[in-house]
Formats: sequence, C-alpha cells, structure tokens
Amino acid sequence: MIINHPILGPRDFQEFTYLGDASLIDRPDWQADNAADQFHDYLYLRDNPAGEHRELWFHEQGDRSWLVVTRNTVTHEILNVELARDVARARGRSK
Amino acid sequence: MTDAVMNAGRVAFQADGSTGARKGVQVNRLDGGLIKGGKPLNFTFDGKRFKGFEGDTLASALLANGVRLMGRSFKYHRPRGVLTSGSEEPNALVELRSGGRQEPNTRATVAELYDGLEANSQNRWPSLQHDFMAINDRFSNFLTAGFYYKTFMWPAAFWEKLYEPIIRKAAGLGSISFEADPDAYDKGFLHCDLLVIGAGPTGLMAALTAGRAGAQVIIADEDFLLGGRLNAETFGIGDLTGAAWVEQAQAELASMPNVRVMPRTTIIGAFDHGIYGAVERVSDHVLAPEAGKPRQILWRIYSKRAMLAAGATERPIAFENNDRPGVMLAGAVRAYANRWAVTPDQTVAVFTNNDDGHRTAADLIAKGVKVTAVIDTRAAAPKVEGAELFAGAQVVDTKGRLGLEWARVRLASGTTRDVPCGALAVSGGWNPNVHLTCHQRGRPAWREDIAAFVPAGDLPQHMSVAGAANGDFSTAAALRAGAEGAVAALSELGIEAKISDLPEAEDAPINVTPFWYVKEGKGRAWLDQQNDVTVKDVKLAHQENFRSVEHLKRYTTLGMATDQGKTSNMGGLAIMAELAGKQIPEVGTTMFRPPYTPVSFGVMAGRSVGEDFRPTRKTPSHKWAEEQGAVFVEVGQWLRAQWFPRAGETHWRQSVDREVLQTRNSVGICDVTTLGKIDVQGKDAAEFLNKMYANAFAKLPVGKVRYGLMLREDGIAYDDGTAARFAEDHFVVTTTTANAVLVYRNMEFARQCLFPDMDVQLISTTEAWAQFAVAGPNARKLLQKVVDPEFDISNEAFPFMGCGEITVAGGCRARLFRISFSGELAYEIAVPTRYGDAMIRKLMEAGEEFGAVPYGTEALGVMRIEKGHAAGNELNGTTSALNLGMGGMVSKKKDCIGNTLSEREGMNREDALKLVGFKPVNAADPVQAGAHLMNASGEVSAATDQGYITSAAYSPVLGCSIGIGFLKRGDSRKGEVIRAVNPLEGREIQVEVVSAHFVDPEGERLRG
Amino acid sequence: MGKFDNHGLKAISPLGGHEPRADTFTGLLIREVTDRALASLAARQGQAEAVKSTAASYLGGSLPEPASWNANGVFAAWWMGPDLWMVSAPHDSHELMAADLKQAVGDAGSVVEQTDGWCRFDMEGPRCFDVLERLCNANVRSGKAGDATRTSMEHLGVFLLCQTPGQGYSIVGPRSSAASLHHALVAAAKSVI
Amino acid sequence: MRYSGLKVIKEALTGHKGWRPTWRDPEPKKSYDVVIIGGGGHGLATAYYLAKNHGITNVAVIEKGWIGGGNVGRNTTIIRSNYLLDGNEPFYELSLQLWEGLEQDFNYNAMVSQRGILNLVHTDAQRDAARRRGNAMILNGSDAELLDTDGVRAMYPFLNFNDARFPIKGGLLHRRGGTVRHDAVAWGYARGADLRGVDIIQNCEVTGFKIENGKCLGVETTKGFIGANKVASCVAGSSSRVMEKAGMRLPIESHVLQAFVSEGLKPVLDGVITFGAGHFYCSQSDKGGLVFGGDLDMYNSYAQRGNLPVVEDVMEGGMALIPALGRVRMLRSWGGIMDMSMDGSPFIDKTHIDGLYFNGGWCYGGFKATPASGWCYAHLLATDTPHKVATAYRLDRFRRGCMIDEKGQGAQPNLH
Repeated sequence: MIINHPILGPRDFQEFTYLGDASLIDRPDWQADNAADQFHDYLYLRDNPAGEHRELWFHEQGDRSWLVVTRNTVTHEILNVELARDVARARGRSK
Repeated sequence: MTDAVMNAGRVAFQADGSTGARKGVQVNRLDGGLIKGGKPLNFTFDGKRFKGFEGDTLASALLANGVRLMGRSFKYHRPRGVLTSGSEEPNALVELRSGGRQEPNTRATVAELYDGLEANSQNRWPSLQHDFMAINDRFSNFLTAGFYYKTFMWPAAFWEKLYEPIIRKAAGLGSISFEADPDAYDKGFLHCDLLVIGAGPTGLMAALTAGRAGAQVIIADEDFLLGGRLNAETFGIGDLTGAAWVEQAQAELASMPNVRVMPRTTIIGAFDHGIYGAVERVSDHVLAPEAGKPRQILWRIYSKRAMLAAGATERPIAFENNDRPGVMLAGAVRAYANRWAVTPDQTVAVFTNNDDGHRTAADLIAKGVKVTAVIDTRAAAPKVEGAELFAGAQVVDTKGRLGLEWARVRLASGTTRDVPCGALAVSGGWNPNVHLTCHQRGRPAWREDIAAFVPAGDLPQHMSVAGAANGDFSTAAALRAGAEGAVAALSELGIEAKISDLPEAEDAPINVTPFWYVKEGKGRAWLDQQNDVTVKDVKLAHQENFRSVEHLKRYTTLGMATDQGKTSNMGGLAIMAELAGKQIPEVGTTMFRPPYTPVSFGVMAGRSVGEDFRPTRKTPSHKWAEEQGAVFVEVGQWLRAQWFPRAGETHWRQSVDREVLQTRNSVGICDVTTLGKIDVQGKDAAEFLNKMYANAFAKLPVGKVRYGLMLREDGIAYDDGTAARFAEDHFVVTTTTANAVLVYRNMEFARQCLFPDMDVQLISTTEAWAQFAVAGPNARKLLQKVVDPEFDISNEAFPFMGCGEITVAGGCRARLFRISFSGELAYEIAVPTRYGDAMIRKLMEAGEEFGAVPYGTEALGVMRIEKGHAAGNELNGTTSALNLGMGGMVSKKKDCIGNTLSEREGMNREDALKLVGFKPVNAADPVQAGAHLMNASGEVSAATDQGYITSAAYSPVLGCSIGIGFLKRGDSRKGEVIRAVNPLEGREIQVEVVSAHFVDPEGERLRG
Repeated sequence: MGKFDNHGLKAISPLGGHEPRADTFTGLLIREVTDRALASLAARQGQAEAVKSTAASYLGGSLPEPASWNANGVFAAWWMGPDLWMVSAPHDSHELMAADLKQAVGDAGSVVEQTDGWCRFDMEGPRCFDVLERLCNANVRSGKAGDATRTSMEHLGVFLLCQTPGQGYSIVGPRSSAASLHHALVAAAKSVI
Repeated sequence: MRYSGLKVIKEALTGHKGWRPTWRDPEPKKSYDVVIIGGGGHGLATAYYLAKNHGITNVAVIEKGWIGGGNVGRNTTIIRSNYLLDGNEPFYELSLQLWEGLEQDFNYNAMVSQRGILNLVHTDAQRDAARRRGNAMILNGSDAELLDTDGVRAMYPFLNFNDARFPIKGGLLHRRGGTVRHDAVAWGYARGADLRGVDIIQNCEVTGFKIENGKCLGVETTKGFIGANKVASCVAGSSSRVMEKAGMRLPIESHVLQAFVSEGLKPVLDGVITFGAGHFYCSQSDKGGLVFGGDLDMYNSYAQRGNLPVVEDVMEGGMALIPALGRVRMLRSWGGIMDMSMDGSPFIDKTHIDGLYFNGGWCYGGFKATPASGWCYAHLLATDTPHKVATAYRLDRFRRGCMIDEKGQGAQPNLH
C-alpha cells in the first residue's frame, strides 16, 4: 500500500507502524463517574467495519508523525490522510 | 528400448533429406528458427550426454534429440513428455543442477540451455523408463479422487505408523539436496509511469508508444527473448518477419533512456496501489553466477499505471490417454518448429476445435514434417493443404507406452481410423492470461465468441489489459490495443502520447467452437496432467456434491499442481458446468493468487540470510570486549558481553561468580549503553512524564533521578527505568533495552494524539552516549580518578539518585547518574559514543588498583536477582504493579496511562500473584526459572498451581541458587516452605518463600 | 581521522577504526564520514517561527523545508519531522555545537546533542543510481539535489541526503549498526559493479 | 453410508456408482431449534456435536458461500495443545484429545497426523518461558519435552547451526501436536451432521436478526426468514460484521493472515517447526508441499489477500532457519480474515440478547480449536451453561479485568 502523507506525499506503508481504530485518540476523563466503563469501551471495543475505517498509523521509519488514515478495509483504497495531532486538536484534546 | 533409441530408429527410416545440415545427431532438429548463431552446447539428462544450441530451452533441446519422455506424473506415475513451450508446463519437470544448487521441479520449457547443464528426471524409481511406482497406474480405479478420505482409518494408530509414511514417501515431486544454497540474491526497487507486463506485440507496441512520449517505462517479460508469440509464428508485421520487427522494436527501446527493458523477468503479483513484485533471473542461464553477483533479484516496482499484456495460454482437449509423451499443445508444437527449429517427431497429427490449430499443420508441412492428419471437431473445418483432413472427427484413444505411436480417430462417418503419429498437436482454444487481474480479487467475465474468460471491470487500481490477455487474439488487434492502451494510461498522468501508423499485420479471427472433452471411451481422459485429475474424477466430485469450483478443486486437487491449473482449470469447470446443467460463467472460476509462477525462497529472502538475517548492533566497548575474549550474547539486535572468561576458568559459572563477587567486594564495570535513552524537553515535560509513569514525577528536583514504572492503558506494567531531571524543562528517560522503541513510540502517541498541545519535545539519544555502570564499594574511588577534579562526587555533594553533567579525562563532556541496578554503591557514567572505547580502557586502568573487573549480562542478571529487581522475565506483559509489589507506586491522585483500568476487580484479587524470592531448603538444589509452585503437600496439578518462578541464578554471595517469581498471596507467605515443580525435566525441590531482596535488603550499600 | 580530541580520550569511528574507512569500486566510492558534529533542533510548542528565525541567524541561512536539506557555510541541516531538524557542522571546530545552538534559539527550541547517535557513509560516483536502487525504495532517479529522505536499507532506518543526483549521496544511519549498514552498501556495490 | 477400505474396493469394482452426496443441499425449513450462522469448521462441528452429544438434530447450518470456505479451508493445518494459561490449556487439550479420535468418530479420514511440533528457543529468557509453558502443559495433562541444541540437531540436522544470526539454543517439543487435512475436517463434520439430520444450507447469507423485546427469534436470510429458538453465530473473521446486525460491538478486530505452500517435494520436514527469532513456521503436507506462514499483515482488513513485505518477512525467516530452502519455490499464497481478539483468546458465550449466542475471537488459533469449539459451543447451546474447559471465554472478561493474554501484548489485536 501507499499512504499519501500530508507532509511528505506518497510513502510505502512498510515505513509505518499500525495501531488501529482512530477513536483511541478519544481517551476518556479519568475523573468521570463511570470512568471504568468508559475506559473499557475506549480500549476494548473498537470499530471493525468492512468498509471505510479511520485508523492510526505511525510513520516510525519516517518523520514520526502519527496519522489518521481513512481506508477501505475491503479494497484497501485510501480515501483520506490527516495528521493525528490536527485531528486530536479538532476533537478537543487541547488543554 | 529407450525412447531416444526408438526415435533414432524412426529417423533412420525417414532419413530422406528432409533433415537439415545443422541437425547432426539431433534427430528432430529442423532448419531455420531463431537459434542464434547456432553455438553448440553440451548438457546431460539423467546422466546421458546431449548437444543443443544457444537459444534452446532444455525442453527444445531434448525434443531435438528425440527425447519425448521427460517426467512422471504425481499420482499414477504415468510417463509424461512436454505439453507446452512455456511457464505453464505441467509435465516436464526436472531436478536442475546438483549439490547446494539442486533445483527441484524446474520446468524444462523455461530452463535456458547453457553449456554443462545437468538435469535429472524426478519422482521415479529406479529410472524414468522403468518406474516402480507406475504400479499405481494399475490400481487407478481404486485411487480415484478423494479415495483416501474414505479409508486408512483403522486401526487409528496405523495412520502415522504405516499408511502415512508410505504416502509421504510416494508423494512429492523433486527433492532438495539439504545443502545450503551457495548463491546470493538481491532485492531492489524501481519506479515508473507505466509498467508493461509482457513483451509480445501488444507490450512492445505499448512500450514504444509510451517511450516515444517520454514517459518512464518498464517492460518486463518472463522469456529471455522478447516478442512473445511473434517468435513462434511465421506471419510478419509490415514487410518484416515477426522476429525482425521485434529486433527493430527492441533496438528502439534500448535507445531510449526513459525505458527499461527487463527480459527474464516475471511479474509475480499485483499488490495494493500499483506495487508489483517481479523476479529477474540474472544468472539462471549460466553455470554459476559471477562472484558477488546475484542469482536472482526481487524487484518491487512502484508503478503509476500498469498494462497487462501477458498474452494467452492454449488449452488442451481431454480424451482417453491424452497424456502420452508426444501429445502436446498445437501452439507449442508450432513454437518449437518456428522458434527452435525442432519437431517433437517426424510424424505429427493435429487435433483442434479452432482455426489456430490449422496453423500448426501448415507450418510443420512447410518445414517438411510429415503431418499424418488434421482432426477437426468441426464439421465445417477449413481446408488443409498437404495433409489429410478429418472434419467433424475426434481423437478417442492413443497408444504408445513411453511415447505416442498412433491416435485412434472416430470419423464423422462413425468409423474409426488409427493415425500413426509420434506427436499429436492439440488445440482447444486459448485462455487469456487474466491471472494478475485477479490478484486483488477481481473476477473475470465470460466471452462467448472466444469461449474464454476475459478480465472484467474489477481490475486492480490503475491496471489496464490489452491484446490476447484481453481476448484480442490477432496480431493487428494486439498492436492497436497496445498503442491505444498506452495512450490512455499516460493521458491519465497528463502525458500526451501519439499513435504512429500501426504496421500491417494478420487479423484472422480464431473461429473456435467450444469442445472440452471427448465423451467416448471407458478409460481416463486427463484434465490436470501433473496431479492426475481426469474427467472421471470431476464426475465423481459432482456425484458426491463437491460441485462448487472450490470444492471441485479441493476434492480432486484439480489445478493445485505447480502450474496452478493454467492448462487444466478451464476444462474442469466446463465439465462441471455441463454436469450441473449450468452455464460456465455460473460455475465461475477459482481465485488466482500470487505468485504468477513459483518463486524461490532465496530471492524472497534476498540478503537477509545467515548472519545478515537482521542488523547487528554493537556496544561502544565491543572492540575492547573482543580483545578481552568476552563471550557475546544476542540481546534483541544487540550483541552484549555475556561474561569475560579469565585464564584457568573452565566453566562460565566460574567467570560469572568472580565478576559478581569482585563487583560486590570492590568494583565492577559494565557497558549499559543498550538501555533506551529518550531526551524529553519542554515546559510541560514534567507534567508529560506524570502521564507516562504510574508514579509521580512533577516534583522531582533538578539534579535528581527517579525510578519510574510505566503501565499500558490496561493497567499492566510494561516497562521501567529512570528519569533524570537536568533542568526544569529537561529530562533524560531510560527504558529497558527490549522496550526502547515501544516506549518512544508510545510517548509520541501520547504527545501527538492524547496531549497535542503540551509543550514537549522527544528524541532518542540511545546511541549518542556510551554508558557504563561502575558498581561496588570502590566505585566512587575509581570514578574520582576519572572525573575531572572540579566536580565533587562525594556522597554529600553527589548523593544517591543524583545526576549531573560533568567532564572526564581532562575535558570530555560526560553525564553522571548515581543509580544502582546491582544494589551496590554505583554510578552510571556516559560519554559521547566515539569516546566509549577509550572510556572503558580508562576506567579499567583507573580501576586496576582496586582489582576492577568488567562484568557481562550474566553477572548483571545475578546481581539484579539478588536484589529482586524486576526485568523482562517479570515484566512479561501479564503482571500489574500489584503483582510486582509496586501497587503503592500507582498514584491515585493523578491521571496516568493505565491507572483507571488497573483498578478492575480481576486485577486486584485477594489471592493475586505477588513477586517474592525463593531459597532452596537444600542449598544444593538448583532453583529453576519456569518451575511452577505448589503447596508443601497435596497434589501437583494445574488446579493447585500457586504460581511460577520467573528468574533464577546461582548467588555466589549466598552460596546457593536463588530465584524470584510470582506466588499467590506471596507477600504474606514469607518463611513458608513450598515446592517448585518442574515435571518437564522431572525435578521437584523444596523452597522457602523469602523477600526478593536477598542482598542488603535495607539498601545501605547504595547510599554509602 | 583528524583532530577531534582535546582531552585524554581518543575517539574511534563507528566502524571501530582510528581512520575513516573507504571502499572504491569502478565508478563508485563509499567512504565513512566522521568529521561532522550533529545536534537536533525542535521547536517548542507554537515557537516554530521563532526557532526558524533565531536558527537562521545562527546558521546564516534558513532551516530546510520538509524532506530536504541545505547547507549554509560550515553548517548544514536536514528536516527530520514536523518542527524538527538535524543541524551539522565540522566536528573539529563545533564539537560543542549543541550548546551554542541552544544559546542561539533560547526558549524557542529544544536542542539535543546527536553527534554520536549516527554513522555516515558518503557514496560518490556515476553508479550511485544502480547501487541505491538495490538498497532502498527512495525514487532516487527522479530525485534532486537537496532531497533528504528517510528510508530503510536492509532493515536499517537511514536518512538519504542527495548532494548531486546520481553522483553523490550521504547515508546517515544508527551508529551501533554501522558495520551492518556498511556491509549492506558494499555488498550492493559488489553485486552491481 | 459407511466409508471403509472394503467400500472403496467394492465401488472401484462397480464403477463408483454407489457413492452418494457427502451432504445434502436441502431448502431451509421455516424454523429450527438451533440455527448456526457459518458453515465453517466450528459451525459444522457445533452442529455435529449438538446432534451427537445432545440429540438436538432440528438444526440448520447457514453458509453464505460454500461450506469450509473460510479459515478452515485456508490455514496451515496445525493442531496442538501447547498453551500457557489456565484459561486456555485445558480447552486446547480437550481439542487435541478430540482430534485423536475424530476420524473413527465421524468416519472420515481427515489425516490427523501427530508428527510433533517443535518451538525453537534462541535465548535464555525464551528457554525459561518454554520451561514454564512446558510445565503448564504437563500439569494440564498435555505432553512436552524440553530439547537442548543437540536434541534439536538430532531431529533436524539441516537447520542453520552454522552462521545463524540468532543461534538455536533448544526447543519445546510437543509430540502430540501435528497437522490435519484441513478441508476434510469441514467435509467430515458436514457429512456427520448431515447423516444425523442437520440441514446444511449453502449460498444463504444472513442479512439480519429478528429481535423482539430482548429475544432473538430467528434470522433474515437471502433465502427468507428462518425462525429459531436459539441462534448461534460462528463466523470467525466476519464476527463484527454479523453481530453488528444485532447491534453489538465486539472486542475483536479483523486482520489478514497470509499462508503459503511450496511446490511438491520429496520428504523434507517430518513435523511442524516454528522459528523463535523471526516470523516463520513450517510443516510438510502429505502431498509434499511445504505449508508455511508467519505474522499478520498488521492492519485491519477484510480483503482476504496479503501484501508483499510480509511474504518477504516470512521467507527471510525460512531462509534464516533452513538455508537449504534457497532453491525451493513458493507456489501459492493466500489470505484469510482472522478475528483477532483484544487478548488473543476466544469467546464462547451467551450475548445480552436472549437466544443469541456468540463464538469467535479465535485469532489464528481457530483451526486446532475446531473440535473443542464445536463441543463446548454445543454444550452451551444445549445446556445454557458454559462447558468447564471454556468458562474463561466470556465476553465480559475485559470489564472484569480477567484477560487471557498468552503473549502479554495487551489490547493490541495485531500483536497476538
């Protein structure tokens, strides 16, 4: 596969390390009343669609950017690639 | 009487001048052909000497020498000859070369002849002519598809003991020598705008068109000669012969710097996003590769666009005994005659259901070969010049034990006629080579007019198909499709290409009337010749409800041979369709998967073999340690000194005990560079580490080091180390050697994805610093001789867990940490790596007066076990801080990775495993890591399991073997005597549960 | 290997010698380069512009854009990642460059000494393309001077810096694996040439 | 019809006219006691044991495509009970014991062949772990032997003992481990279930569940609605896809695992061998092909095909372990969808929906588990209580903090 890195352009997926479901960005609040349940769902219940999947890839043999890649898990077609840091900010993870 | 002799006899009686001057002893060599220069080459087959010519394949050379018998089939061990002239060959498989280079299952049809080639037939005993296992053929009626699923079940034990050994010995094809392959293999990477797969008329025209437009082009072909079928046919292009046109095209392509022509290169697979795997056979056509040069290269080709121009494969017709040596595909017979100037025999008959088969007859006749008959299944068959035509006829049987002698023909009239022939050229039509279009699960579509599957719309991204591979069989159509395909592909890339005037070429339709198998006859008609799958087997599969094509394949093994059914699948599913009363497209096809043709382990491994399997990481003191005669051990990719034997030490324990005792009594030095080092800076560095570590770091003073435990989000401990604070906004974190990469990755995840606006910068400095542990009562004294005097490292000025930047040896910048893994007064001192070699020498020199010793990973391990420090064996991915006896470290007052889920009930059971120490009750007993713990009495079983020992060593300090490990409620069982059982090695000892801190439990030494 | 010891400790090269190693082939030279000091420079949160300008004045030229490197006088720098660069200078004269650079950028940036974290081999001569295409997936044939590509060679992550397309490259890899990297380069050269 | 050597001979002499369909192709009834979704090994085994052990024969197995077309038809055919943890080892030991009597039991020769499986160790830490594992196996009634380097050399002298990057320091030998003719397992169970009255319905895809006030009443399929007292999902790599139709999210990711077969060879490897310093394991089929595999492709995928770098990684491991393979050719590769769970261990459990049961999360250990999975799933379906060797395979174990993590990798499915 070729991942179109937002900064570097097309890169071989071999340079990347895969983590999985991009919702791992949404780490719950440790002080919420049902924190235990939230953390359980956060860590163990992942999206696993046959189709478009937003997932985290780490450019470990590259510029060390974490990316959010939107990829079709049936065709492996890649529809979108974003810097995970931007996604995290957009999802309100700024301090 | 051998096959060759039989032929020799036949030729003698036909020696009427029809044989050419070049023929010499090669009884079936004709005139003409593309045998370049005619340079003669010597080779052997089953030890018998033969001569061929440069440009021959092993198959063409053997045929030229009158050898038709080349192999034996898999199951029935039927005598087999060559069926094809290409990589789809199912029959003529040989063991090529010998020794470490012995190569089983090599297709004689693609083995280029070289001087000294050595080939042997396989899967026969004692000889190809007389194969003992041919007995199977007599019992074929019992050995039908899937018979083995129905028997060999009683008694159960007999399977492994009796039946299976016999089956395994009989099965298999070629054999390996068990010697290491002496050849080297390379890997490489190529990039192009357009990859053209196949260099026949389509591919060449595409490459010319794209090349002229200035695009970056790669054109690859599995053959050593470009041109595809043009080399096998007589018709020309424009006013040139096919071969001449190819040479002209090749010359023009060679003149373009933007075009890379790759003969002997097979595209093995179409992978995601335009990446293609290709294997180039660099040295397979010579006796041995040049020194340092590879045998083969695996290329990964990154293409923007790709065009499949892989041509088509002819398919046979099934009829009784259609597998005798001499029964061949018509296009192959034509190829041998026109390209290699070879006829498989002096008398040939043709059996076809389409016009293309007639070309074989015409070409052979033109070359003076006697064509005894053209048998055409179609009543309205075209006329034939110079041979008898049987229209509306079928071949119903053949004769000839080791080689075809005649074919029995059922005429339209109903009468039979036996036609003498040493070769029968069969054509059932042509199948486009759609394989690569299916590598991403595309499914081909049926085209009625050519009675074949062609690529459908669901091609791999950015791939197009042209020419015969797309069902356009005429040369004119191929040239047009190649040019137009190139223009279309390039226009998508914004490159403008033009179609120059296409040369004139034949444009004949194939005119095929589907005919899959001859129904007449009680005998066997082969579909898959290598796996001995016959029409009967397909009928049986249908009868037993193995009707899906996948069930058919798996039950009968149809198409599972080394040719992956290239010549057999179509017939099988056509027959299944007929039996099931379905249309062929309804039955569908099995999935084509990579590789297109089989690929060697060697080329897939490339240079990553032997010692080069993975890179080797060496410590800064490696060179010095080698000089000391150190014994090295692999720690991940690192090589570390395990111990340093001294003269007179005959057992490793002597060395390790000495290193431990001398360190604890005086001072020892160990290279600890391999520990991961991550530099953490930024305003929020402290807060960031607070998130990373289970314990608190925010308030760590500058100039201090703190031990830290890292949890996974699931609350399991996964790494530990230290963090040293050099400034308010600057920490240096150490990780275990094994987890350096993982911790760094996790920190980046937290930094970018969880806390994107914290002011933190991370970078690894593991390799930048050579770090040495200096441990033992004399550690400070030693260091004071090395550290520059302006730095006070007295206990007061530089207390336990202190750190600072200093200089050594008169100005070399260094870092000093007062931390201890050994439990002794100890420091870790770091200098820039290039000075590491000098530093270890300096330290040893300074330590001489104290009798300083270097110690390796063994002594390191012993001392950490004596101190009960957790390491890899304890941090095994299933243990929590609670298990490790560090539950108290997990701060409840802050958020950190893992603290919430570490509170789950299952991880906080009252009988949770706790890390404790173990001493043998009988001091002579060895404690063993991996032993399980059982109560003092009671049964020994999984149900009564109390835990396990994780690490053990002989402690020279305590004078006995000791261990640490996890025991249920361990912390509350000190003093209890339990059993450490090791049924695996038949051992059981009594051990006393003790504190894991065997040496200096109060930790006075490291503070002294 | 030139003077870089102003104290009692004598340096050795990543390959373990006291002089840099050189291997010559027809149309190719592979030489170990040991005379450069390295320091990484990272911009503090929101300080990218400040770092760029302060670094520029120290380096006498701007920091390179993504996937590229540049040289200004004695200094050179390549882009390593978002807001992260590697700066290099002659070791003899700049062994303490990290400290100077930190001085220059102040609180706008984080600087880390990297000199001995790496080994470097320069590849020179007309056969560079043929050898590099057996080593890494970087599209060197369509590359240009100033490209800085992170890629891997025989399982080793390296930086590939292009001096002159097809003629001159620097390969910067992890120091502890210098011998493995060197072996890979030489084996590829022997295989091609 | 009973299969036997005599029957084969009789048929051979009478033109093989007597062979009947191995299983029928009935149209689905309106409703069944139990509807099993998925005609793979586990689904067919579940049906077989429901009928055989519990006398429940009003059962349908619904298969989207052709039976045995999932992972039971695309795996490396290995059977073993060499697990470490108490939650797993008794289950896999039961499975191995069932394999040992399987062919006589269902009267089909699946070529269960216990030629041993050898896990190599290359470091002292690996040896310690192997000792702990070997002892756990023995304590659970399985078999294990710890070999030193010479012991390994005696078995396989052609492994790399000369210039190995990671020298072989020994191995854990599990003699009762081995291989099975994978397709035959599906066919044998199908035949056995069919003979006992189970309906096997191919080319029938489940499109939804009929769930009314917390109770599952049946399944909507491409062949219409099929009612059921109990619906049992058993679809491995498609678990998330199918259970989503019941509104469930699972602690499972689907990943692609490639496997490979070489050209046929005269005997090379007698047993199964796994490399401990890279991703490579290998055995040789009775037909002569080396059957080998390695690690996952690492990313979520339903594509049933792999990528090139993993092929290289696996075959690098092969060459590192067996340098004599250099000229041997890989003939075919394939990719299956693995239902990778969050701790690498499976689930056999009720769901929160009454009458809906789940079996999945087998990762790439599903084949060897086939008999015990069917046995225990049938037990759960028949008795509504988990079988004693499958009590740990609960869907709520992560909430309770009771992970069964053999590899100690945590909630990272692609690392299990």
